[in-house]
Amino acid sequence: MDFPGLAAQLLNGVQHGLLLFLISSGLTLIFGVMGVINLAHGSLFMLGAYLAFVVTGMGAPLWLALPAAMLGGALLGAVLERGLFRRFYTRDHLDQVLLTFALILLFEEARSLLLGNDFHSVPVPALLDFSIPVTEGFAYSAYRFAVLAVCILVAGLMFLGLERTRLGSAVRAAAEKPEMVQLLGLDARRIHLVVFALGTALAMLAGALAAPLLSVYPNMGDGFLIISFVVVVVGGVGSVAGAFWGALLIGLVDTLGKAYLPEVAGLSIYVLMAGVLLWRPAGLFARGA
Amino acid sequence: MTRNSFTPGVPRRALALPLAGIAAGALASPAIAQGAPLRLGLMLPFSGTFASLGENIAQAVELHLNERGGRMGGRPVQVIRLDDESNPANAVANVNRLLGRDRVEAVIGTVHSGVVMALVQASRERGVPLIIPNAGNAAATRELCAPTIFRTSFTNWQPAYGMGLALGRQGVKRAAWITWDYAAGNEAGEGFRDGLRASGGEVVRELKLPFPETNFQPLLAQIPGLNVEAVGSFFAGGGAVQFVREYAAAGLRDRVPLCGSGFLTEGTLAAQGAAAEGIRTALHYGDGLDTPKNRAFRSGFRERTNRDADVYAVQGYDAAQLLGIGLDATRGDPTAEQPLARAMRAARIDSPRGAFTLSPSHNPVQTIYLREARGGLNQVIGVAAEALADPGTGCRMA
Amino acid sequence: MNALEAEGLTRRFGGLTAVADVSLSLALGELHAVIGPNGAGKSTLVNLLAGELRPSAGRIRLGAEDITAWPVFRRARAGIGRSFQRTNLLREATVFENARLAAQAAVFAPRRWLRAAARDAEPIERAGLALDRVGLAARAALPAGSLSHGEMRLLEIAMALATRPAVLLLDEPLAGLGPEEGERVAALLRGLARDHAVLLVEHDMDVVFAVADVLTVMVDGRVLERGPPSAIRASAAVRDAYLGHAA
Amino acid sequence: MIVAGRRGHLLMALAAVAIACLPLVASNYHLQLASTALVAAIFALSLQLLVGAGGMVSLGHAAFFGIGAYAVHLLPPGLSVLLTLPAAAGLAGAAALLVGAMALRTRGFFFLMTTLAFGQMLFFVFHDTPLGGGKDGVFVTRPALELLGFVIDVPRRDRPAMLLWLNLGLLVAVYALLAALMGTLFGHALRGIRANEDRMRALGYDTGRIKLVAFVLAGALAGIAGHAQAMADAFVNPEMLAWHHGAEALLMILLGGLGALHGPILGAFAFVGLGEASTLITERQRLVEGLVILAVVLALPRGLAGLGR
Repeated sequence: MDFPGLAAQLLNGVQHGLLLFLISSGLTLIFGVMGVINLAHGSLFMLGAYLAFVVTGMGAPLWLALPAAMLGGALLGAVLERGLFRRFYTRDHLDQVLLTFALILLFEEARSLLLGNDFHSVPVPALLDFSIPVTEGFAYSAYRFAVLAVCILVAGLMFLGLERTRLGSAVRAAAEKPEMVQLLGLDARRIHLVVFALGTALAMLAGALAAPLLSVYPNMGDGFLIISFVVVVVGGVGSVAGAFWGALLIGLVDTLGKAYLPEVAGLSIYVLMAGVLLWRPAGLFARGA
Repeated sequence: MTRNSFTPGVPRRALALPLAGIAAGALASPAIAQGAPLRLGLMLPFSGTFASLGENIAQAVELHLNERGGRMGGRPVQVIRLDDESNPANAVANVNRLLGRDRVEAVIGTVHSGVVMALVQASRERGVPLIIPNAGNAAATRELCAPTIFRTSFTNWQPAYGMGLALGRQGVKRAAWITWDYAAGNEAGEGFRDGLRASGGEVVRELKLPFPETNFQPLLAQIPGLNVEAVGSFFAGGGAVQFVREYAAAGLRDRVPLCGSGFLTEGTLAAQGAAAEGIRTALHYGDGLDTPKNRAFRSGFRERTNRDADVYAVQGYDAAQLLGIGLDATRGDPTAEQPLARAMRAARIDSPRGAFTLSPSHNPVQTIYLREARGGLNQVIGVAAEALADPGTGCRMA
Repeated sequence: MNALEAEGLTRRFGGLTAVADVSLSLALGELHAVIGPNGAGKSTLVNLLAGELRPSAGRIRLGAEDITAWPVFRRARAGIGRSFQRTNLLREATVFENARLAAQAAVFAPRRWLRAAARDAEPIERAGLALDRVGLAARAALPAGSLSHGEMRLLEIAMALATRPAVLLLDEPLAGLGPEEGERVAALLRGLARDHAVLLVEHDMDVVFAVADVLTVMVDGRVLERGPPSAIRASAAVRDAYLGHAA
Repeated sequence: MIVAGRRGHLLMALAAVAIACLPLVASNYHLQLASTALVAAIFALSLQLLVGAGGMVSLGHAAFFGIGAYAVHLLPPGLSVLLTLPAAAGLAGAAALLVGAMALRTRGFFFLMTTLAFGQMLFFVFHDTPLGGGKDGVFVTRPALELLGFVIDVPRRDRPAMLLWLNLGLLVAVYALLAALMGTLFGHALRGIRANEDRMRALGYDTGRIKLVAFVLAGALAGIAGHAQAMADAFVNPEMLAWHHGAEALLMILLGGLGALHGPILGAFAFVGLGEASTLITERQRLVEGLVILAVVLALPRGLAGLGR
């Protein structure tokens, strides 16, 4: 194993993991606070990516797409929460699963109607359209470094917000022990709205960020949905810190597996998940486990 | 051969149930009365990722039909389209629809190599003539070949073989191969290796990632350490766009030239932009083929659709030509299996790509061109392999 | 011989010690009540004995067997029946079905899994007896969710009884009952103690002092005092720590 | 979960007789369609054992269906169906044992995520490794239809009728098995777990073991459905294992009504019928499917079975 190659692979793994964190943190918060699994979370990622495609397609720079994805995501999340999810918190699991499954189908269909089914590439912003050599003979695109930076920034802001603000600590309390909300006399409806909007915004931001790296294509969210589930199971439900470390771990295992053990790479993260379930069924980073 | 039997190869007492009178004869042989329209099924993707391919194939089929006055073997042809969405999960159901509900007598289809398997099976079991206008999975004209199955496109092996051959002739001794880990990618990899070996080179490493992932970084990061003179690849569509761009962004383009099966740059050059400039690929068609047949075909297609023809349209056009030859020989009877197959097998197709014949396993024996991406076109710059046939390994016609 | 015996039971939650070094024994024919202010660790103690929680230290014996590491269901099968502080029923099933499920648990060995439930007379009979004993026989066909609060508490006890336990752990069976219903349950408790070893956690002091043979007073997770009702009533320490501000 | 009473069973027997008589009137195409619905019904019934009876919403159930189908590919060709069918059920059941042993360490939505992930893992095994024969799927040789030493050989044009009867027989058998199971002590315990697992444990039920047995049985029955599909198509492909396929079975359960054992059968026929009808109107299958689900979860939470009440 050559060392410079390993350095590049580690960089890949961290970058992949941080992107996973943006997606799975929303998933784990929504699940922790409301007890709902949103199967359409991957489709929101897909919507974010297509939003970046549309924005850049109109000639606007990509960095405009990022706030647009955040705002659009927050709005969409709020609408979904108010219009649909709110009625389903107390319903049977089966109903919730099928509701969000239906959303996947409808989001995909809307995407197909409005934007077609083609694979589209999204240009890297001109400012970042150059490569930085990281090892002898291998360069890393500046945009990938920018994605790394944005992910770290967002993760930092999230931790600050959760630790330092009143609303943040209420959300944290709600995610760890949903019954705390009532005990503390918090406004559950408001917390639900905020959490759902935030989770949706993060998923769409991740999509917009990833669009130049992955291109946009139908059903692109499906793979990310499942890998996010693995992150949440490994990290522990309801814990943002768990999602962070879980995402980094999965990103690294997945990337290094593909590079060095390609025959079994597809299975590596599932084997990891099985191991975690046997060893610590509540997740590696769950509190009180 | 075991088709048409519910119990293949079990040498016990057979008990034939007298069901014939009970089951309604849904598939009774069609009336071939002269003049009754021939129901031709076009099972193609008209929605989904490959919709534009399906549409071009269908348009080209109809273009040729028009040239023939809408008749084959003396019978008017009624075209029945069925959208398979390139969704293998629904493939069997869609084939049943086309053959059972719509009762088509011959099929041209399809693009997706998974969906085509259901058509291949139906053709083997029910004897319906099938012409494959795109899907390049080798099996259809190797171990699963059948007298009623023909192909007017390629096997994945063919273009990649041409590319490998051309690369070795340029003096490349060591090359890597990078692809999605699925049948098409692996069959192309086999062709690339065979071609390169035939001209004195060697594939030293195969890099693969699961289909259809686009996280190429873990693979690209390994290339500098391999000490190769060229990288061959098989990607198509959006994956090809992303791959070519990342290859350039990783700083590899100027150090290790990228080449591949023609689909790497087919229909994707606009999206790939400067990153694709200079990439060499091999395919059975290309831009700048200046033959009368090609000129006529392209202008006819443009007139009909307002679009430029592409390799898919050529394949569709030739599928219609081939079926026409077969039906002319049987005076419009698609159930005359033997004469139909004989006539099609012996045909010489005057294709826009250059004339071709069919191999014993019913796959084109064709010229593979070497092309270079220049200014948004896949300019033909030479011939990679002349009259190349797929090995047809494992094909035993019943 | 003591039916259930706990020795040095301790349970910590992070920095908090909910139960500290509690020893306790239950004997057949004896009703042992545990009292103490809110947060004294009574429910934690019940959960430790039933197996819902694992002790941080200490041992539990059922008869001659050490059951400290046994899971809930194994203890239940071995003869520990319990009722819950918060009513915990199969609300959509009928009263009878609730009791029958409890009775079936006792005969539910893998080789009998495929027995047709309708033909298994013994659990049906035992479910009927249990309902009779708590006085719910007339309500047998109603959905459990439609019972009054008091009746649900009685059903809780009936279910515990139907499993044919030697030991009964009853966590606040009178919680939320009116005086009349409370009297009914108190009478039932006295009867139960004749053929079971009963641990009773209860807030209603009048009932506790009326029915208990032995009382354990817990404060802050520790045993403060233990003895017959008369001795507890007379204890100055108990009065200071507990009865004082309860009164 | 309700098992239909005597009148319900009579109605279902009449329906079964009606389906058995279909070959007298329907075209082969419609016989194939009915067969599809029968196989879907077996699959949905097997999932109902988990969802309706045990309260375990699994999103990975299609994996066991797919393994049952792929068993036909993995076994040497030409074997009797009397061998391949139990083998398919056994393989699927064994896979369910492995997945269940892990996934059942979790509950509720956690369980759902874990089954989805493990199901997807099995999907990848058949999609990306040589074991499955590639993402495009593979042809299989149909197992020999052999009963009591006789090989039943039917001409191709009568095969749809034969398969229809075969699948009908399987469905009737699976339904009867589950109906009987619901009346056993095991069935009662399973229903108790769905209603209140904690309580059941406190009563002395080893709920983990009961759920695992149900999970394995459901997996084996899904394997039987998969085998039937492979038998009908003579073709297997990895999409059979995809989680969308499992979600469709959940939809059938919801369509038919969660509360009754016969619900999934109604649901499967409704699903296949709706799918077929919608192809006549629009190419956009996903739109139709999505809207149907929305309509059902918003307006008909008790499914079609709830309409009559």
